[in-house]
Amino acid sequence: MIETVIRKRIEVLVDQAQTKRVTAAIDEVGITGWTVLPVSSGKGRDGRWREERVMGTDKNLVVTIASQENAQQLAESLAPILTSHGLLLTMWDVEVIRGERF
Amino acid sequence: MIETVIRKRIEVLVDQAQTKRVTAAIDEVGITGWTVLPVSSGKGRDGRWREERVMGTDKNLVVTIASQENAQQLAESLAPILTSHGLLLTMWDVEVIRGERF
Amino acid sequence: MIETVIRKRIEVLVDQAQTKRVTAAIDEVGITGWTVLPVSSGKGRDGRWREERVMGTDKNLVVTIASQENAQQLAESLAPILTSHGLLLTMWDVEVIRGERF
Amino acid sequence: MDSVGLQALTSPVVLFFVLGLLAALAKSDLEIPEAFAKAMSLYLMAAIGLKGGIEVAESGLDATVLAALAAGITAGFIMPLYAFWLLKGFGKLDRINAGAVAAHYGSISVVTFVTAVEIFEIQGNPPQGYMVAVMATMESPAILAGLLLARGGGSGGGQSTKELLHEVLFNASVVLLLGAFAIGWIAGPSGFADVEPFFGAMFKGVLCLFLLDMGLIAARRMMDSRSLTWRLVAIAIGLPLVNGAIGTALGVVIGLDTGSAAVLGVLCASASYIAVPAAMRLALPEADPGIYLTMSLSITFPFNVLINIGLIGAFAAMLTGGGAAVP
Amino acid sequence: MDSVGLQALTSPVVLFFVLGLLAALAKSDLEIPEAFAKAMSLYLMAAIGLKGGIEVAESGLDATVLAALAAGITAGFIMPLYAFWLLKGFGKLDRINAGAVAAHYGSISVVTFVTAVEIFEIQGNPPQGYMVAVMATMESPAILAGLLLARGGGSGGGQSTKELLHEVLFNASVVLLLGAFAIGWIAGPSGFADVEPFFGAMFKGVLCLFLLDMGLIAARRMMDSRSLTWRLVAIAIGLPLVNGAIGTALGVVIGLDTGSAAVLGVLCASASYIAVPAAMRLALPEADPGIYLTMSLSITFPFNVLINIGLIGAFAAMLTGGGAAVP
Amino acid sequence: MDSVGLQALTSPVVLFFVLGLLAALAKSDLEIPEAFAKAMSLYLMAAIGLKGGIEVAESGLDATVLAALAAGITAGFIMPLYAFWLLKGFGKLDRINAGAVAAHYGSISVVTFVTAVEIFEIQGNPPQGYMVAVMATMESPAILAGLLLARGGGSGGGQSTKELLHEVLFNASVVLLLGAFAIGWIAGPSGFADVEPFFGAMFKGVLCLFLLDMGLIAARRMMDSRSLTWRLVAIAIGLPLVNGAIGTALGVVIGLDTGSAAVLGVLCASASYIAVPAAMRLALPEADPGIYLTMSLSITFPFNVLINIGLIGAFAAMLTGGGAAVP
Ligand SMILES: Nc1ncnc2c1ncn2[C@@H]1O[C@H](COP(=O)(O)O)[C@@H](O)[C@H]1O
Ligand SMILES: Nc1ncnc2c1ncn2[C@@H]1O[C@H](COP(=O)(O)O)[C@@H](O)[C@H]1O
Ligand SMILES: Nc1ncnc2c1ncn2[C@@H]1O[C@H](COP(=O)(O)O)[C@@H](O)[C@H]1O
Ligand code: NA
Ligand code: NA
Ligand code: NA
Repeated sequence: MIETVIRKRIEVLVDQAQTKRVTAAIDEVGITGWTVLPVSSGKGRDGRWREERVMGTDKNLVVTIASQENAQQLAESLAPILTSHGLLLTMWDVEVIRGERF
Repeated sequence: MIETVIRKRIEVLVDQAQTKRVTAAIDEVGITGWTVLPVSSGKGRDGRWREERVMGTDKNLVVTIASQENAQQLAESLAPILTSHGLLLTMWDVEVIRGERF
Repeated sequence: MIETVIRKRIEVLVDQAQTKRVTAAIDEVGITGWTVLPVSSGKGRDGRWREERVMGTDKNLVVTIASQENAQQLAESLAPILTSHGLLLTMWDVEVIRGERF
Repeated sequence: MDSVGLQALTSPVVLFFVLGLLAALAKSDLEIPEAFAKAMSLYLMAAIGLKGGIEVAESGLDATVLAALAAGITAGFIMPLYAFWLLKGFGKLDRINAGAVAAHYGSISVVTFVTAVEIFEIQGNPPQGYMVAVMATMESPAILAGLLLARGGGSGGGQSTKELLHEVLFNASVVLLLGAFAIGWIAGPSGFADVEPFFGAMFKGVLCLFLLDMGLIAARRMMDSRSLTWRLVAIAIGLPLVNGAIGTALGVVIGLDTGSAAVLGVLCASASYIAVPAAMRLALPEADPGIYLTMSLSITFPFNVLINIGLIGAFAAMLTGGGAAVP
Repeated sequence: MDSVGLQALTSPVVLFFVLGLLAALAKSDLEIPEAFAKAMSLYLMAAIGLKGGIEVAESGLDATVLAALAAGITAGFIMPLYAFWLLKGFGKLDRINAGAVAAHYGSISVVTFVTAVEIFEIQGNPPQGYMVAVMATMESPAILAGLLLARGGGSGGGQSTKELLHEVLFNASVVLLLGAFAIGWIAGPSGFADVEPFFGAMFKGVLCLFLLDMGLIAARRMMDSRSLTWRLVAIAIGLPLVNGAIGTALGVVIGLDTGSAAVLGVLCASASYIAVPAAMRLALPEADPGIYLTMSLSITFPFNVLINIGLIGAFAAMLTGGGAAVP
Repeated sequence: MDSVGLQALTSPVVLFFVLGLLAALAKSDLEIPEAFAKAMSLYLMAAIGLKGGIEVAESGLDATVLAALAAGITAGFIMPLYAFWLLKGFGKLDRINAGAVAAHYGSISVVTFVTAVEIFEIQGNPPQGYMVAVMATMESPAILAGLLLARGGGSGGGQSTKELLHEVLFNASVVLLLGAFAIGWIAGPSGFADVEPFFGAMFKGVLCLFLLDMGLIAARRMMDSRSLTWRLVAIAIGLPLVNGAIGTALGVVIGLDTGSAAVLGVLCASASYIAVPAAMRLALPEADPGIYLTMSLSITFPFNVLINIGLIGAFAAMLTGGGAAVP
């Protein structure tokens, strides 16, 4: 039977234009990698957005797998700008194989 | 150390054409927002689909973060149409910062 | 109150060109379905990739919901190629309605 | 097949479709990005609408046009009725899937229309410009008819009649086709001159790439299919034959020229795979796209493009006595 | 409205924009894929840059060009100042949102520019090719001005001045417009011949589809809006009127011909909705796109295309005594 | 450089590539949507295939064509051998990465081919239409050779030989190039007339935008690179020099005209970055795209476009005594 270990999965919804800032924060904390998924529309307290790629005001979802400590550190480094930059951060525990990589 | 609270993350895979119905259900329950991700292909009991954007029979993934009660309510409001409308709903607990927003 | 059951959600990040191999593994294990999401860029130990659709070296995210046993079997069937094929596999427990379908 | 028929089959438009079919059958990984394919379908509808409007701005409307419109709308309501009966009886589909499929066969396929126009032009029988308006008005009636059949007059799967009518009248294809038609009519030939290189000259080339994609998708869907029975395949070939003949005869009866009558036949023979699937997904989510899309896109569409358009053209020429002008 | 004005409003370019507005208001599900819309916006910028460069390669540069460039840049710095004051006072916006909106109105909209050129050409008053360079240089100054106003001279929301300047000078629109302009200048008319069918002949057709999309997006955003007040709507209409008049007069004063002066007016009147929103998202994430994008895209842009360009053209003709040549 | 060489470098096609490189080096956020870039690459392959087929339909086939095909295929098998040896020895790559890189250099780049044809046409040495067929057949042999080298004759990383051959013969690029070639051949010049505005006239403009994107991607990949050593950079420049000279000489020996011999040289000099990376991702997932893609796309491709094509053209002219016709 295969052995899995527990790591944190963190997903940050972020403006296209601010994506680099989030991935830079991930790099700084020392997490090994990240992956960006496209997002097509949404609604929040600021209202609805959609079809905004031409205007460059669309969003991305940045996903990263990290150890508990790194995840905690990342959350802390992003916390100050969550509200001002309109980020949406969720995290939860996941099982991974080859845990030494994260 | 930053404080996180537990909220529900609900993801609903839904036909492009039925997406409005799911987001309307989210709005009705009183959840603050949602985000739509594109999906490119899939396979289920009804067979495989792919490259169906021209035909308008492709799918979306609707993601929303909500309190436990709101999540429960949403699940109940969608349950009757899950099978007839071919929805796929999963939910799990996630940690969020600024829990008062959800 | 609606009844939910616990299933495994498995997500595999995989090269565009290797996607069929992962979905074939899912089919073989006997899981009922899967869904593919597009991915736009990423960074790992092998460096950064982005804008690689023309070259066919971009990636996909394959998502599947399965019973615990099927999930375990899938993880085991993919484990040998995780490193050689650069897959990233995470899995976690989710609640689903209509659990008999998975 | 005579040399004109052969010439039609060796036009790049048809050959790219065949290339798509063959590439998919050979399991090549050739794939057109979906966003681009969608953009091409919108472009084709805008261009065809514009051109129709301009031709009408030039030629004006007369009683024949009204007769053609009336014939098209009537056919759109009636064809789903016998299709439904056939699909439930011979095809063994349940009420919901029979209604959904009937809606597809009563409605029309823009790309089949366009391909037929190409071919009839090569054969020397160009149809009239107003046939675009006929096509546009034939999109919706069958959607209504099919949904009423599927629901058996019942209240319907959660969708109000108002929502339904909205979808039928304002779905993307109808809005774009009729909107572009109106723009062409208002702007007229002089206004069109500026946009001709894009909407006119480029048209056939874009159609080639689009048909390449449709060939790929149709053949892949065929190979993935689980729900097709030989009965459904027979219907997907028999209905277009019958509807094509009826439509052509109807066109001749109301006094259309050879090309226009043939195009009315093709419209009746064609099954929608863009507007109607989207509408069914919205209004009849319980129906299985594995049935309606596979029948219309993977069987009827190739059958029409490769064989039936040729038959209908010959039938129209026979009925009107106006043989294809061999170039 | 005289027949020339009417002719401008019945050009396919404007009619497709109206179709987009109407389709969205009718809640049709018509939608252009975002990737394709983005590609069209890049195409339009590359084409307009190229053509401007080629015209300058033919006509050369003189003192008038330098005067026009200086006028544009100066306007780009000054317009945000009074816009900011108006937005904070009358508009009741906070400092950050007032600065963000001011940046939009001080900058320019490439598509409004292009539409105006179309219309002025139809009216017989084609502007000079170097106005493309004026347009390109007017994109950035207002971004700088708006950000300084928003931050009140403070250190700014986490972005260093270096990053800021980089964004102002190397944002995608500026690089593509000026880059293509340079290519056009270097390659000259002979080099352009080969790419003319793509960047020249196709241009107006692509513009039609792009404006269809902008009509859809503008109207949908309008309907979704929660943050618009009547005060902001008044500013979104009043500012382009005032800026358009000032810009046109400025153009006449520095000696531009009718068409070029009118285009300077249109540049001043137009509000950015491509380059500046992207820049604000980067440099001023706290500002609300529900305000700045809705004002510039959903109110000012349609107002300019449908009404204000016509007014500005007439004003320029009045000032220069050069009436529109009725064809 | 003489005036013809300069003219080639100031063609919009090359200038847009340079703009892309510069924009990326300046860290501009300019970006072409991937779906559109992919669509452009498919368009370019379809267009080049079509045009080649039509030229062959006009000129027919003879012994020279067969010789050119044989030369191309042979080169495709042999070039990877010494490339592999060089990459393992001097380049210090392991067997797998050396095999993957060797496959890229043995295969060809469609866009380099097209750019070379542009340039040689400007220089008055247009190659023959059948060189498209030579190009298409040169795509696959090196994939086979590279994979065999990488696996050292072993059983391979999980892929059966059947799957492998399928990928080599039916990969998207090969199917589209040869399929469009066949369509052009069947349809001939008369069938082509209708689609010429799209596949012919628009071609160079699309190539401009595509090269803009390739410039952006190549430079960004260069800047992100972690795996490049000076040894690999030396190979990525040295191999195209050597292969280009060998290929050109080979072309002259088998009796090709100046333009066609030069194009054979360019094909040998070019390294694939569309078909082969996709094939390697499938058949050799252990290989690092950070090596093979960066070498072929970020070094060899710009080197070929900006320098080597010019050198090869001059070398071919020297060997055949046929100097470039100065216009
Ligand atoms: N820690 C991580 N979190 C999320 N995605 C990752 C992570 N590490 C790697 N990836 C993704 O997996 C791809 C391959 O990683 P690697 O095999 O480490 O080069 C990267 O390009 C990323 O898209
Ligand atoms: N509860 C939520 N669940 C999922 N996505 C959300 C939620 N709230 C906000 N979002 C997303 O975050 C974006 C910004 O939200 P806001 O800052 O509230 O305007 C929205 O446009 C949505 O895409
Ligand atoms: N077990 C599963 N895991 C992930 N996605 C699934 C699963 N089953 C079905 N799907 C998705 O849901 C769609 C509809 O499924 P079905 O209703 O079973 O035909 C499929 O086409 C897949 O995209
Ligand atoms: Na029909
Ligand atoms: Na302005
Ligand atoms: Na080569």
